Amino acid sequence: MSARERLANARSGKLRPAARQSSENVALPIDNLELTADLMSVTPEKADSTTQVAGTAAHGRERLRLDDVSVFYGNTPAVKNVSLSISHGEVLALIGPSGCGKTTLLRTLNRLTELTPNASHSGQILLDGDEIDELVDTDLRSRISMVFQQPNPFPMSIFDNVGFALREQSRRRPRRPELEPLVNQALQRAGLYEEVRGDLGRSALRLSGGQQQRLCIARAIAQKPEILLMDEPCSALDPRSTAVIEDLIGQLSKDLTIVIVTHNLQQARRIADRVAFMYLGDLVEIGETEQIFTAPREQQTREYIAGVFG
Amino acid sequence: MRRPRGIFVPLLAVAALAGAAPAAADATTTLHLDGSTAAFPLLELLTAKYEAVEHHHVKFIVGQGGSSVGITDVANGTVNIGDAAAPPTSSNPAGLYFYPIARYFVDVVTNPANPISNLTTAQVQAIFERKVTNWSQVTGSSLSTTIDVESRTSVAGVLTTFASDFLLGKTSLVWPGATQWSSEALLQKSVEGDPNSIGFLSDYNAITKKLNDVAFNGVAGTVANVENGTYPAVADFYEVTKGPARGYSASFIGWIQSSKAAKKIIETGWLPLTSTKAVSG
Amino acid sequence: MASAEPYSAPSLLPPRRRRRGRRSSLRSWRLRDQAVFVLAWTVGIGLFAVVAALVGFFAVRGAQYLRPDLLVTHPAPSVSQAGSGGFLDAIEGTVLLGVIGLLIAAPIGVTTAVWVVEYGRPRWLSRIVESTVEMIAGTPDIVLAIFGLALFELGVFAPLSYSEPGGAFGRSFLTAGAMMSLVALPSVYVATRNGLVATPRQLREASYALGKTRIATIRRVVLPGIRRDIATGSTLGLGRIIGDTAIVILVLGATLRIDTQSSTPLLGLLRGTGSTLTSYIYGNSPAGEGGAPQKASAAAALLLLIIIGLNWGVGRIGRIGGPPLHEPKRRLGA
Amino acid sequence: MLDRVRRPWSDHSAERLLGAVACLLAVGIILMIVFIVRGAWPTFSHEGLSWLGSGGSPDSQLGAMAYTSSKPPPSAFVVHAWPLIYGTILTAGFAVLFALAISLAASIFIVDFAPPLVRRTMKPIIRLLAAVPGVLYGLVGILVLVPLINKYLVTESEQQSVANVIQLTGGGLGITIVLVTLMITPIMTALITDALESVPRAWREGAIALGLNPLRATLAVSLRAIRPAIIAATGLAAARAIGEAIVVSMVSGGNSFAPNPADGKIFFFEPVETLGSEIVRVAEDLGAPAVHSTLYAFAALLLFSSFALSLSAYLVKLPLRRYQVSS
Repeated sequence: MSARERLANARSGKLRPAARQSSENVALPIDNLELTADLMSVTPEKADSTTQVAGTAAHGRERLRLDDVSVFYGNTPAVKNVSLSISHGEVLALIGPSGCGKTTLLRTLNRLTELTPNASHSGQILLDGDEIDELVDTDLRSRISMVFQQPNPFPMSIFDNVGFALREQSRRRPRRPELEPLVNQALQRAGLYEEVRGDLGRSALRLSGGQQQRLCIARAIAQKPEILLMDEPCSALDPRSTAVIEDLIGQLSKDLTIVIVTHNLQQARRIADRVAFMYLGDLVEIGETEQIFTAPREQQTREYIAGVFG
Repeated sequence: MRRPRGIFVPLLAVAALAGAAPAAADATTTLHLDGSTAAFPLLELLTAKYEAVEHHHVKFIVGQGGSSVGITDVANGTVNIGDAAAPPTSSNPAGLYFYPIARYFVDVVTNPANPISNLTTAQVQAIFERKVTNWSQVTGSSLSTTIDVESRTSVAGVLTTFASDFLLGKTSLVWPGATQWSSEALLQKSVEGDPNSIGFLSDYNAITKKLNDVAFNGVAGTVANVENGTYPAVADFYEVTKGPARGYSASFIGWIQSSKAAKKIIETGWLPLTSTKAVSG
Repeated sequence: MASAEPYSAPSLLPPRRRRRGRRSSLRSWRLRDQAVFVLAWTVGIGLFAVVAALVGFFAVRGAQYLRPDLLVTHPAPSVSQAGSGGFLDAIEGTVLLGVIGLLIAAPIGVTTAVWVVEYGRPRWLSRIVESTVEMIAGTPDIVLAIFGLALFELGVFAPLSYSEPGGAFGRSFLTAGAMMSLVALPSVYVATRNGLVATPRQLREASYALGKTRIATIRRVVLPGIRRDIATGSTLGLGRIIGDTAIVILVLGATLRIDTQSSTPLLGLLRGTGSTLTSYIYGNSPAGEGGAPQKASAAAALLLLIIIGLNWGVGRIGRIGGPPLHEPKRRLGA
Repeated sequence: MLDRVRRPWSDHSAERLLGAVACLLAVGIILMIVFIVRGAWPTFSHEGLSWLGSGGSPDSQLGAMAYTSSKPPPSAFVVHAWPLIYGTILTAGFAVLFALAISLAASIFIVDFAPPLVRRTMKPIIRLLAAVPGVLYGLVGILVLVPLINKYLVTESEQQSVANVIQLTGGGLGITIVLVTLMITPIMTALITDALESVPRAWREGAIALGLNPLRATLAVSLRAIRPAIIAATGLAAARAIGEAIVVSMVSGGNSFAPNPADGKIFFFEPVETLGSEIVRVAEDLGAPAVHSTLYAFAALLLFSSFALSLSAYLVKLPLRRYQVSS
């Protein structure tokens, strides 16, 4: 069973409500965790009330919507007037040659670009209809979590890594017994549990590259985000680890919206529901994966896919 | 390949300094002195004058390592003359000759805010032995605060001199809880900044600073009273040589003890000698 | 439909007012975090205040008492402050001692760093050498001074100062400089080592590929590439030499003037004694016999000025010449 | 190329020569130990280790020594240095504790919060503070701070309450701690800032991407990662703190008293001396053989303590190099 087929299964209506429910049932035993409240407050009506824009997928309700978004470093635009919309439970791949603004766009979605002193953006980014600039940054980022290109486990134990966000975000530091089930669950979802369960106290830096990246995924999903951003998560990994992670993405998309930046066209084709092609900061084309790869509308997309440039 | 130029700039500086260094005339003898910091200002004046008198045929190097260092150095033979602010003690190496060169005397001082004019022997002893702790117990003081006793580290020459006539000659009588300063100036600063304090300074330091000089048993600490022998607590500065002074050292010491020029310098802050008898340690 | 606008308006400009996204409020933080946050800002401002007070204090004193003629006048023995001259000799002594200390410390520091980083075999020995530098860095200067005095009074070292039949005087620019080199050495070593570690491997490999030996590569390629690090470390070391008091008083003799030892121009000076700005300040402040507190304040202002200048220099060194070989990582604590 | 003409320096001999220079340092350290221990030997041989104990005032004991003969009997070497050792631990301990808190806060401020302009000014300022000669602090201390403390902080009733034991004149434990803290804080701040800056960006960014506020990200990840560097900086600063002599001798109150914590607030106004400051204060009497030996024993104790501190600092930060974090 290919990742693609698994993905199709995962999307076939039946599974999703169950998955959704499961994520709500695991109420965090942590008081005062804003995250829990946010999860509960998401109302489908609100999302449905927004109008459809170009590039909306047929399935799922709209979660994230970009209207005319441009991102600048100083006066130089890195992303130009991008509008698109991302629906619940889909995997959207951003492809394009180096320096086309994919990563910048991704980092804008959870406001990580704010860490760059001279970065700014215009246009609107709405998460379930709320302008993300109006949301508290820490809340936003725990709802829209991120996995980076280079695995970046913290210099601490595996357990502490996965429990990190849960532990550090709440105002009261949860105890280990409270965290344990959540950490184990996250490790299971990230497919790492079997490999490390004997020794969660081991330093995360001792893991292999592929394991480290899965640990980072476990860390990112431990706090039950709604959207997962992945910035070329496999580019630093060998093919075997890449395959494992691609499988994992398929599994995760059951109850997560995933936006993934990738350099690897075949990877995008394997795992994505929809693909957006960016070039020099412009969103050239967005569409269903098969359509982009088999019948691209734009000349540039066709040439990029054919390997004329890139 | 160009070398890092920055590192070689210092070399140039050395060369420049070497050139600027005073080129000594030929046939010069150098006398090395080291020792008492208290005597240092006087020795600097005397040596400078002597160099001029001798038309720069004698040159001096005067260090200020402290009395004991000077004595050790002269005993080891690493300097020609040691400077000491106190007479020889039993801890000094044998075979040293102490030549007195000038006298100084010690004043008891208080802060100007506590203008006591006179203290008796009994009062000074009571204060420095901590038998009284409050100024209200001291007649002549309008304060009613705790007394701060400012003393010196144990073998300061000035402390020895102070104790000789105020404390039955025993420095050990000073209350151990007193503040023990390692220099006259630190003590002077402390008395200057603290209205409740009492201390003692060599007159050279006491007169130049704005402190209250206390008379002792009705006798004020003045040069006149020292000259007429009514004021106690007078002591000598010494030049120390290994064995009897010889050669250039002898002529220098002789010049200090007898010449008018030296006497003139001594009178700017100290007292000329009454006796030039050497003491051997 | 699926196509976005492929070619946007020709002149796309950033928003005029940068939007600041909503941040988590301080109140939502843990109590401890709130405290740390407040502390961080307080300390940041507090440090400014301390420096401002210190510089201000000595600037006022300097403006009151620092006169240009003090810089070019020899100190003179005098009972009165007015007659005590300037501190030319102290300035010369500071410069001379700094230069001697650095001339000893820089080659040894650089050599040691090169050996530890580039060779470092056997490993235990290089560990010992490294920890030795750490120990030197932590040794109190008063202990160094006492050691210097005990060492250089040995007859063997007589040529460094001068000797009488009983032994060596032990106090001279050379002996004090030797002790001062220990004060500066850790700075030079650390800066050089950091530079060496940061030098990219490709650079060395390129040189090996041209048939150069390892030592030739180090001398002709690596060391020139990190000369800025060496210069920075040396300047920091110089700052530490200039600021030291204990060694000057015990091992340089702290004589009022520079006293040359013989008529031989350079050697006589190096074997002679003298003072530096720090010992001048110490000697004329209450801690010494306090001859001339106003002159001490003036010298203190000058010393602070020199230290500020050196720091400014350290900042500049990194920017001289072309682009650096490795990412210019400006370390504070070299 | 002129190099070609000269016989190339062989790698082997170069390695040996460089190694020899490097080992020279180790030899120097051994020499230092030998000389200082040799000077201290009479005290060790006559007193054993009992001179580390308590009993009486070191000031008086050293004073008595100065009057013993030039060939002192073993009984002349009696000293009980505990008040000085206690004073050293007390001042250095408090100073390191305060300096640690301040330098952590300052480093976090500089690296993570200060606006770029402020950050650019802060760094030279820290370096400047680290380079300020101690004697300048001492000068400000004795001229300005000690009289202020005496005037405004020490009350008459407090002075009277201990009048038979010790006198409070402004100088003492408190001001000493403040000045020593001031002297070691910049060094620690510089080292910790370096370490903090070399923490991989990915760690902090990763933590922020998980929804932590910037301060929490620093505390939870960066500070944790540089813990060894913090310990090492603390060790080095502690070595400096125990050895600080001149400044302490100027403001510490001029009496080798052992401050009593039970005295409450007065504790910080009670005079104190450290091993280093006592050396400075008594250095004038170095000529008396018993004093000479005792001061060398103090120096030996200082030397070994500072070695132990800097050595453990070195060992603690060794593993750090694995992460390429500054050492």
